Amino acid sequence: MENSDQYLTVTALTKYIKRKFDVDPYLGRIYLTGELSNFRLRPNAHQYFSLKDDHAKISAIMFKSAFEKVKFTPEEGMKVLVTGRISLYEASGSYQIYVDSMQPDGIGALYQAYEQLKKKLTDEGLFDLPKKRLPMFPKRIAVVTSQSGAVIRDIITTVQRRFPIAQIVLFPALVQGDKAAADIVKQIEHANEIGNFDTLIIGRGGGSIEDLWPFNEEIVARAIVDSQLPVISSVGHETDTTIADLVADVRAATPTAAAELAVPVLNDELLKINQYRQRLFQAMNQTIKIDQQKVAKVRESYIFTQPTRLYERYIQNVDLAKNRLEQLKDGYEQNWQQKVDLLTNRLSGRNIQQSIANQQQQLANLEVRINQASRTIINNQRQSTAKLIAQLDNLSPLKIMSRGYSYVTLDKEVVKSVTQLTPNQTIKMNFEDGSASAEIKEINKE
Amino acid sequence: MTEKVSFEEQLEKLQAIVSQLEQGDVPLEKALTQFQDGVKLSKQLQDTLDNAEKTLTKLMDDNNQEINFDADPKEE
Amino acid sequence: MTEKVSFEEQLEKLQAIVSQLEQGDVPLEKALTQFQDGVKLSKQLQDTLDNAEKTLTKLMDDNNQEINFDADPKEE
Amino acid sequence: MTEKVSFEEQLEKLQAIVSQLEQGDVPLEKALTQFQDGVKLSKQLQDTLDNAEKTLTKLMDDNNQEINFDADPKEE
Amino acid sequence: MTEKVSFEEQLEKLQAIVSQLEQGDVPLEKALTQFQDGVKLSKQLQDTLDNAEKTLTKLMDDNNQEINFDADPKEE
Amino acid sequence: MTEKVSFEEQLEKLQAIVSQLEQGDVPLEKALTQFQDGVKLSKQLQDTLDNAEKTLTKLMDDNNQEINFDADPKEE
Amino acid sequence: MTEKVSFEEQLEKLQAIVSQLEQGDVPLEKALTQFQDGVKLSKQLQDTLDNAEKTLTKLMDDNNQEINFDADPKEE
Repeated sequence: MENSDQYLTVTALTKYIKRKFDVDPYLGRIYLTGELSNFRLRPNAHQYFSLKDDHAKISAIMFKSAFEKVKFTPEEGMKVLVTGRISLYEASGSYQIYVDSMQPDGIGALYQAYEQLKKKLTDEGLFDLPKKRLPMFPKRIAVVTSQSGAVIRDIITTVQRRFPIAQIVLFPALVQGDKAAADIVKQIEHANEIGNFDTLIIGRGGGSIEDLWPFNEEIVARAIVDSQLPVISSVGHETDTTIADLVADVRAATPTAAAELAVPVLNDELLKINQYRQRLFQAMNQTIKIDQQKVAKVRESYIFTQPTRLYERYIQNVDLAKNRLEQLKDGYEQNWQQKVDLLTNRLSGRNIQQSIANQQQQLANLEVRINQASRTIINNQRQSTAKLIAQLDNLSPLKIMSRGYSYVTLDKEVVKSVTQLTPNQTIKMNFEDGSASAEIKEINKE
Repeated sequence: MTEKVSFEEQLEKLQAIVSQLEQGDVPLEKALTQFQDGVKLSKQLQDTLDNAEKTLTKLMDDNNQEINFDADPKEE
Repeated sequence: MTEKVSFEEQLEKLQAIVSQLEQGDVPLEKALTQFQDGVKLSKQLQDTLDNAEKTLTKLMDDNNQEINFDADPKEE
Repeated sequence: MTEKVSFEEQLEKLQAIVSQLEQGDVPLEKALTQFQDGVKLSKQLQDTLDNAEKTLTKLMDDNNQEINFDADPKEE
Repeated sequence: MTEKVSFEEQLEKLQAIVSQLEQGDVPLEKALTQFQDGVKLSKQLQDTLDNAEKTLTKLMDDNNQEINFDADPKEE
Repeated sequence: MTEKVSFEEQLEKLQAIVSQLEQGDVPLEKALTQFQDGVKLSKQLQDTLDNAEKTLTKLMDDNNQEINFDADPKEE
Repeated sequence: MTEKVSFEEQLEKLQAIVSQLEQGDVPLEKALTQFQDGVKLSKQLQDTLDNAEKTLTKLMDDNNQEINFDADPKEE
């Protein structure tokens, strides 16, 4: 009361009334149930709405900081349970409830929040994002979990049993309570920032939905989604499915299962590598054998086993032709020789010989005949001549002289008369057997 | 472990080589090369696994220091 | 060993030559040339196989590997 | 061995000569020429075949030697 | 051996002579001349034939010799 | 031997002479001349025949020799 | 032998002489002359005939001699 007037200022009165609200032990923290009215979500701001029931209505304000913790999205007409305090807003003179927390009435608020987040993330497609593949042979595994829980022990045990060469690095985190979500997110990001990890396991043991709630927080979900490292999530028991499980790349029912998913069995892998090598040798051996068989098969062809067959038929052909040529040579020679022999044999001088003999015969004959004919002619003439000579002989005048006649010739003239004579003439007296000379002594003419 | 090619990639390569060779239709020279590569890979892989040391679990503190972590056998 | 021509190509060539020669209608001079080529190819193939086998054996020895080479592996 | 004329062509020629001679009635001088040609051809053919045989035998020997005693395979 | 007149023409000539002589009505001198011609022809034919045979036999012998003792084949 | 007049013509002449002489009415001197001619002709004919026979015999010998002893053919 | 007068003319002359002498009325002188002529003629005729015969015989002898001893044939 700064003013001594009996009249109070509105401000003074209002302050007074406000004080009455503020110091009232009941109104300082009340639990109120009602329906949301005039609710219009103002993103990233204080929320102004009313709560009402059938008969009454109260204005409500929820500051941004408090509203951020609401795990579900309030809607008009929704029945809600709120906690808060009643106070007066001096500027409007209206009293209102300052809501600290709000959860849905009826079904569990956490469940509601879970369903709402799941729906939201589903709508965003977060669950459908491609899952990252887990490296089969992680060198370094980051584990975000409680430092003291059984989870890390189970994981360590399993990894050492299976694949002791993998380095496990624990990123200790609160896994329960209001700070847990932020802590988990921080460690997920931390592991990602360091970067030299192959796999990230987040996990905690079983518990109530409240216990597991951090893993249903949107920030955790988004941290998992944003993680560059593939995330194995193992939260609660197998029946519990947290949002973290849904967005993680792999979900494991138990921490042991998570470790088994994260690492192989070293001896198995060594064995496998050995087997691969063995298979390599066998496959190579087989390949060589098959190729050897192929080559051997080709080599078995008679082309290689009996290459002479390549030209044998030619040998026969050539030999045949050659033999035929030789036979033909003999044939031709014989034929020619026969022809020549035949003609040479037929070329006989016998005809000519015969002819000569005939001619000689004929010639001899002609000689005989010419001889005879000639002799005949001579003989005939001789006869004719002889006959004439005989006749002449008979007629010879000398024959008369043999009877004593003689004749006188003078100078070869027969002297027929004495008148032809003169004395002393020498005359010739011719006798038959000779002549005599005489001299005319006298002439006596008669 | 190799630098660029991860163990897993090498293993996959080895598996691929084995598969291919076992299918039998790889030309001989290529098969031989692959075979040699495969054997080499398998050796490398084996060496990698054989030579890797067993590790102790570490705890990453807020200062990015890895400190030895003794799993406390305490129930939650 | 040849550089460019693969074992399979050589084998095919060899098979083609043998087929042609087996058909018997290759002129003599050409047949001779082909036969020569064939022998050469077959030698090269054998060399390739021998080398492959050597490589295999050596690698096996190096690896102390023992394979039961199924003495009679019939494929195909 | 002739360059341009193939073994088969020579063989055909020889066979043609033989056929002609076999029909008979080839005049002496022509027959002589044909016989001479024939003998010459047959000689050439024989030479070709002999060379072929020698070549093949050598090739096969070389090849077999290599196959049988491939303990000492030579690189090409 | 004659240059222009073939063996067969000579043979025909001889044949004509023989036929004429065999008919027997050839005048003596002509018959003699023909006979002389015939004998000469026959001798020439025989000579031609002998030469031909010698040539052929030599050809064939050379060829066979080469076939039998082809240890020393001569290039043509 | 006569050049122009053939054996047969001479023979005919001789025959004509003989015929004429045989008819007997040839004057003596003419007969004598004819006789002389005849004898001369006959002698010539005889010579001709003798020569023919000699020639023939030689030729026939040659021919037979050729047939029988052609082992030693003489070049012409 | 007479030159101009043939044997037959002489014979005729002789015959004429004989005929004339036979008629008997030839004067002695003439008869003597004729007779003498006749004797002369007859002598001549006789001579002619003798010569003819001698010639004939000689020719025949020569000829026969030639036929019989033609070992030494003389060319004409």
